[in-house]
Amino acid sequence: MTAAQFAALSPLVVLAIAAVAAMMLVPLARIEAAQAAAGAGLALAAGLVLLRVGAPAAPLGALFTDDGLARFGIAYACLASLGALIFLRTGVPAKEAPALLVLVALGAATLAGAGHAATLFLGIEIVSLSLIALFAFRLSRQGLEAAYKFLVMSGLASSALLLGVALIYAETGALDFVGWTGHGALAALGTALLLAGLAFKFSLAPFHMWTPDAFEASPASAAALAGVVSKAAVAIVLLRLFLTAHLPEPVWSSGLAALGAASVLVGNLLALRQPQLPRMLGYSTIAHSGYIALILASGAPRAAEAVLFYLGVYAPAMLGALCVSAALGRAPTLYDLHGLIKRRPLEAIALSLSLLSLAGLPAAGGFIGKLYLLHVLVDRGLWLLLAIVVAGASLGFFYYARFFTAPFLGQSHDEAEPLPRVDQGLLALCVILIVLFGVAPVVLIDVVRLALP
Amino acid sequence: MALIALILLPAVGGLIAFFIAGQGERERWVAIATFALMLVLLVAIVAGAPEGRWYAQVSYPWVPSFGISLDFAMDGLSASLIAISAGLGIISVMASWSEIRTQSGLFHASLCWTVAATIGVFLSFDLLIFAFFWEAMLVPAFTLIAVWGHGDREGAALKFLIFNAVAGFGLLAAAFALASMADHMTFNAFELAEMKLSTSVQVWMLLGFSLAFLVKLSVPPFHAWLPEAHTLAPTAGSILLAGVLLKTGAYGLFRFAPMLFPQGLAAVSPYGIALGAAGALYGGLVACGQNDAKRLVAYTSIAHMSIVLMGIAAGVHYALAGAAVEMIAHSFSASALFLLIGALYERTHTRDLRQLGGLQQIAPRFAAAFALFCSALLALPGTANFVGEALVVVGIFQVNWVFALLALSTLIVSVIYATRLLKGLVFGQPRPNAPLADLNWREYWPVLVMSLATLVIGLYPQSLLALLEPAIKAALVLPLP
Amino acid sequence: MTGSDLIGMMILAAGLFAIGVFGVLARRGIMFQLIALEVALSGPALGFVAAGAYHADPQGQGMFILVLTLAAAEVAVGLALFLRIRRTAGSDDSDIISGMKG
Amino acid sequence: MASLLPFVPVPALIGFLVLSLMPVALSRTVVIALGVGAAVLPAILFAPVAVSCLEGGCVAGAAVPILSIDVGVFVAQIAMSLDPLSMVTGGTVALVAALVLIYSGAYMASEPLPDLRRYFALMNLFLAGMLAVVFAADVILLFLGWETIGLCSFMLIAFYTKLPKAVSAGRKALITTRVADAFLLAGLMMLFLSAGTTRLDGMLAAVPAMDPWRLAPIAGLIALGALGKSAQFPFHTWLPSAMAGPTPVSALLHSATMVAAGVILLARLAPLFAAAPEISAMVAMLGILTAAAGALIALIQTDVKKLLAFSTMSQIGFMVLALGLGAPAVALAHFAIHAAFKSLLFLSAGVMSHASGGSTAIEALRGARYRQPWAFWSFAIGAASLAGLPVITAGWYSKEAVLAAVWSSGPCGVPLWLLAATAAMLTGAYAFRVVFVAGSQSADLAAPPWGGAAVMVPLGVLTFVAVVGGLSVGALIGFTGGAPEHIPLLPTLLGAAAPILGVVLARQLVRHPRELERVAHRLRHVRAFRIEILYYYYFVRRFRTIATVLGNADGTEAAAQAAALRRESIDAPGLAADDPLGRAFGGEAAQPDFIARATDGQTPVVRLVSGDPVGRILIVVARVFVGSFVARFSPDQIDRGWMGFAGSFGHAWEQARRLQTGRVRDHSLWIALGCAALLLYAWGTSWR
Repeated sequence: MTAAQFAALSPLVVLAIAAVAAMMLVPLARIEAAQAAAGAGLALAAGLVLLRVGAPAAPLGALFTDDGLARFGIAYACLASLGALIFLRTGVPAKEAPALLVLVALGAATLAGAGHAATLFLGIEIVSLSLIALFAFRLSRQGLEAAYKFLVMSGLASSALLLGVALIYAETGALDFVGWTGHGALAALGTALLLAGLAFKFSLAPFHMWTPDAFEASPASAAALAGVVSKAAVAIVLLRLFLTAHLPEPVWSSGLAALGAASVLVGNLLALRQPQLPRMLGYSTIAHSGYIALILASGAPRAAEAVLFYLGVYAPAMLGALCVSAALGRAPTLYDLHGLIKRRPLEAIALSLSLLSLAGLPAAGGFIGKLYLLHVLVDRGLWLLLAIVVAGASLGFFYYARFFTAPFLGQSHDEAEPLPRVDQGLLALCVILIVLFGVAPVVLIDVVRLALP
Repeated sequence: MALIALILLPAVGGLIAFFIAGQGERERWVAIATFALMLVLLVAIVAGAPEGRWYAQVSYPWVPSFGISLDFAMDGLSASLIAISAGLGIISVMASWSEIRTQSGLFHASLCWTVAATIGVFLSFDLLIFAFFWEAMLVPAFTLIAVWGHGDREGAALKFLIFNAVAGFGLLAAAFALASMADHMTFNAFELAEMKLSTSVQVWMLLGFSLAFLVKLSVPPFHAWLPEAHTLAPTAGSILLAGVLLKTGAYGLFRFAPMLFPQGLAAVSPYGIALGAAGALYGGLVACGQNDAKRLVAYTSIAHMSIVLMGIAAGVHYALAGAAVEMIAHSFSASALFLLIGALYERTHTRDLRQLGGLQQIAPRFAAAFALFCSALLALPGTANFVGEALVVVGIFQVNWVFALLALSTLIVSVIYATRLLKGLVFGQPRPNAPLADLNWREYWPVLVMSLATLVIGLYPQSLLALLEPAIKAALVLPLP
Repeated sequence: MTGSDLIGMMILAAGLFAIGVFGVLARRGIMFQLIALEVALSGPALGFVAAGAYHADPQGQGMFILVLTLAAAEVAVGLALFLRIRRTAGSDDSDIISGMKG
Repeated sequence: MASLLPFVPVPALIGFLVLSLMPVALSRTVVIALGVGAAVLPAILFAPVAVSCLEGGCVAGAAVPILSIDVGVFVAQIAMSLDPLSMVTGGTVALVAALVLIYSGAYMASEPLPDLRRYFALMNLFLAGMLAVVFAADVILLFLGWETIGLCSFMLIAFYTKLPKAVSAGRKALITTRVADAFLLAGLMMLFLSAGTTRLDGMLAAVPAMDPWRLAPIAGLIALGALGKSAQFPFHTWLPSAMAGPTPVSALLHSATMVAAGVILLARLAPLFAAAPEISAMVAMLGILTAAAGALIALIQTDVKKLLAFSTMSQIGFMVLALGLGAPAVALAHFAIHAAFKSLLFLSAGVMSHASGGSTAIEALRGARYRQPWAFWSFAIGAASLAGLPVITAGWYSKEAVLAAVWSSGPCGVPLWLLAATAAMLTGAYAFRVVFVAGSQSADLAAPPWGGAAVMVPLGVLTFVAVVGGLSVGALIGFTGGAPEHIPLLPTLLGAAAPILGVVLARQLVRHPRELERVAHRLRHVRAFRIEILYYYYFVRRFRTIATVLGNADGTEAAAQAAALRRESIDAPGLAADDPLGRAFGGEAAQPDFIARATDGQTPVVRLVSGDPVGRILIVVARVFVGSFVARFSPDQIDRGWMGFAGSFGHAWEQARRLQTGRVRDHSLWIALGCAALLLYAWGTSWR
């Protein structure tokens, strides 16, 4: 274990220790101590990764690759999980939430660096199991229902993924991504199943059924983890497969294109008249996964940069929206949002800006994200997909408009207690990030350029 | 640098108005000061302008990897449109002095931000920045309608937002397709203009671009958002919508269609003229059947904007000059009518032509103002509208006299709805024991300024035509004179 | 281990996977659905062993063990959920717990 | 003094600006003084210009440029023409306008101050516009003036804004003339495009070079435009209802000057029409048709102003006939003389009706000879001049010139002459019918003597012109470039006999009114007329409902409400109100006789014929077009289309939402289907 190898793995080690510490602290001390330990662990891991930016890649064998993409993935997972930790409501009997949250971050970090089937499967299972526990975290009827459904469906998806990997393994004789080059029938079938398994985690249609229930029933931070952290990790795995593995081209690109197009249409259509904010956000994550899948499916030279940029812009918007949703109580509807600007100006502006960014309107990061998406599609001349994206964005524009205009209209109704200081800090950070990426996208583009080879 | 200041000034003005919105009229005066300052800055730029077409030009790289740069330029056409936007800004603040009571800080901020975004549209020559301001213009305009409108204002505002934003996505996609066809990716309109594209590609690109412009120009069948948006918006909202926002569609078509796709426009020109003529006739006929005064004026805007489309699609020099003059004339006549109907609504709380009437006896100033602007509606010679429409019709006579006769028929339909409006409001018996205060100073002076402008341009169009000449020459497509 | 044997084993693995999926779809009992999940997961496990044997590569068996352990972990969480759902929903029928629609 | 010409209309324009825009309040006398002064000043300014022109200063085609507008591609030059034609017409307009304004100073004195101020402002604006039309040497100034007088006529007809009938009459006038203006604009534009310049003389110079197939549409369109303004046949419906305006307005606008604007334009563009013979023939036909029809309808009018309106229409028919036959000078001469005696008739009729309580029915004028001797005798002399009694009246000389032109205008001259002569005879008849009624005895003689210098002076001057003016007809024709026709003795004698015959016929009609009633009664039972009534009754009733529905676009319940309103015979607002037929079909309380209810008690023949049947049919046809066509547009179908399209997404969401059943097994089914689809696709592609 040379010093470089240890430094490369140190973020994962730190996360593991933090998870164990958070679990140990629960019976011994109050919940806040566990939350602090989790936060410290996440922050330390993120710090360690950021220190190694630009350092040469340490040779870690096939299981884990330590390149720029992995570092971007780990840093992204840690920071997003830290954000989710902030608006984690801890007033519930079960106190293991912070520990589970760190475990999800750990799983996402392993996925980010995964270069071998084993680490891929390990990472997916860690994320899935922790998410199941987090969905059932409130022990409410709906929470248990969402957790159970997620369990059954992720079990099926994982077995499909494994069968796919087994078939590719049978064809190519290799389990690490680099070795996966084969054009036989087995490889094609294996790729299809692999794609199905990953598409489930990525909540692409028709594997998207779990997302709306998870967003509605589970606490907002669990939804944030599922919607942002795990989605980003899977996106990075897809990107790595796209960059390194040479799986049969037709299955891979047109499969992803079909799934992406389906999820853009389904996600936007089903969110059209949703009265509830979290459920609407659930459907919009499906749509955004669709957009990212389309970027990957296009296979344009700048697709990788586009994916990372889109993820970078997507995180603050989704975290901001979910934090406001958490602040407004169990499952806020359009009715609760009326007149929010008068009672809670910061939440109203944060929610509106996040939804503006998700909708892709100018003056918000999402606009440049959509820019990349259009550029990639136009570059490869995929006119049909372009039409679908424009149609999806237009549909999407309707339901986002309903929600981001609600706070300014009508009279406010109830008096909810003010948001704790740290949550307001997070919202302010999200607002600043959204506007920064909207007005000066060069900042994020350079970060993304750094991460890519 | 002055051009960027021209955009930032209303933006910052809006912010100041938003934050100092307390009791009293502070934020109203801030808004008026902002618009006045803009006019002064504009005059300074035009006065100090070097020889040649462009009064000022500036370019800053924004996202070099995509070839997006903030390049703004101002010539005669954009200068006059910006002057109108600032002027209408002042007039809308004065018009809503007593009408807007709740959240007046946010109201004046949205006014300033709408004007800021439209000026961004009038100045930007980078297609993406153009699309950026095109979409940014919608959000403050939306709040103007949604928060301070009447009746089902949310529905109308949402309809406005969705129509224009979806068209905006079309514009974005078309801009992208065009930019990526250049060898090194760039959005600069001048560089893209040099690109030699085949006619069929140009036609497709033109359709992508003109979708957004036609929706904003509200030419039937894309006009469905305009009647509700104009009728249910507050007075200031209607003035800005009619006077400024409609012009961005016309400006976009006038500037970019001939510059980027000359052959495409020539190929599509007959269909454009036909669409314009049909739209003008449709708008006029529907206006004849309306009973709500504001809705009637909204449909007349649709008819006038279709005439502008005809002018631009014809592509000959007369028609383009006519289209440009008609754009500016319509700003004056539509805004003045909305101001007057809004003032009438404030006093009588009804816009129904069957209940109003008899202004002749009780409010002579109202009657005189309505008479002048109704005659502008029916394009009476001596008003700027006639100069615009006559030049467009002469231009179209050169291209195809069948369409010209169709265009003339809109002149006849315009008489019917103009006299209907006049009969409903000015003539007839006033309602018994309903005292009506005549125009106060806040409403009298803007109407006077606008009527003077209409008459001056009407009687001596030379003043405006000289200003617009370079922009018209640049937009010439067909080899005809 | 010839190519045709490999194909045969792979077909068997796929068969097991199919049975597992069908089990989840056909039966409404939560306990039975968990059992079906186990059968579904055993399919790929067999596939890994067969592929490893065909390529004479120990990694196959390594993956087999990994699959088994994680399947066990999953079932453990599943059973815990099963107990909790039976107490709150009062029945072990998976169709009853479908509160969230649309 | 030619440079003075552009300043002639300026005082009238200043009068308008001061009276309408000056925010300061003016007293009654100041308003009247300002209004009348601003109208008289142009006549005074015009005198020196006319004198210099008479000394040979003006030759055809001379022009005084005012300003030029550079429209990028070419320079448009606005100028006023200084040729005999504009001298004659300008002089007439200025003189008649000055006199009518002086008269209205007294006539309108009883109006409230704001209305009075508006009246004088609009009359001055009209005078400025009319002078612009008359003097214009280029198309832009011509059309500017043309539309201004159109707008002023709308505003002045609707001067009594409280009367819905006046407002709708004004509106009808504006819409009809506006339709004609559109044709005129089209014609002028095509002429401009082919000639390349906006100057009239430049255009006329380019006419010979143009090929005939392009020239015909241009001439046709311009002719239609001009005839519309002059209330000739297809566009004549607005003139009778335009009598709803005050009498001085009818005197100045709708008899002397505005309606003749079309004639002046056709005279100025005479070379263009000379080059298009078939269009001139059409114009001539329309002219003679209007002349004859107008005279016939005027014969049975019961209202003196309507009678004079139809008489104006028929006299202008004569002028148009002369123009069509290629004798512009004769037409202009007739215009000048006609302006004088027709305004005299209107003004004196105004005085007589003013004395008899303001009603303009002919019966009310009975006995005016003893109440208002001065007004009655001026009316009689005007009527004589209108009828064209030989030698002693000016009307005879100008009408004789027209008949001579008709007689010697080529092959079909003689039949045309016969028709024109009968029209002249009928003119004599209707003119003198009023004179005899007004001259007969009547009971109440105690009307207050009304008038004063402001009334007497104009009447005196006009009477003088109406009698002595004849001598100048020959000079006028020569001056404006026409050659006096020498026709054989017989047609001149017959021409002279026609008006005398008309007077005898008028005597008969007045002495035995009952014959007319008896003839009418016998006709009533004739099957032909009965169907007419049924068709008319049904036809109009159905479209009144459409008109009320159109009036309020909110659909059915508004129509029902409007119908209910009408049942209590309150006038439903919207288009239904401005029905020129009056509320004949208001459906008052029980009317015993079915036909009587249909025709408001008067005998059908008189009722039908007296109301200018052609006009009514045109109105109903227009109503049908507007009603059925526009009604289809009012709820804006495209807007409904878009809302339907948006609604469809709502339904799509409804269906898609049902897929999300919430049961684990259904969700897992979707996963299985997804895997199956991907596998199938992969297996398919792996074959390649």
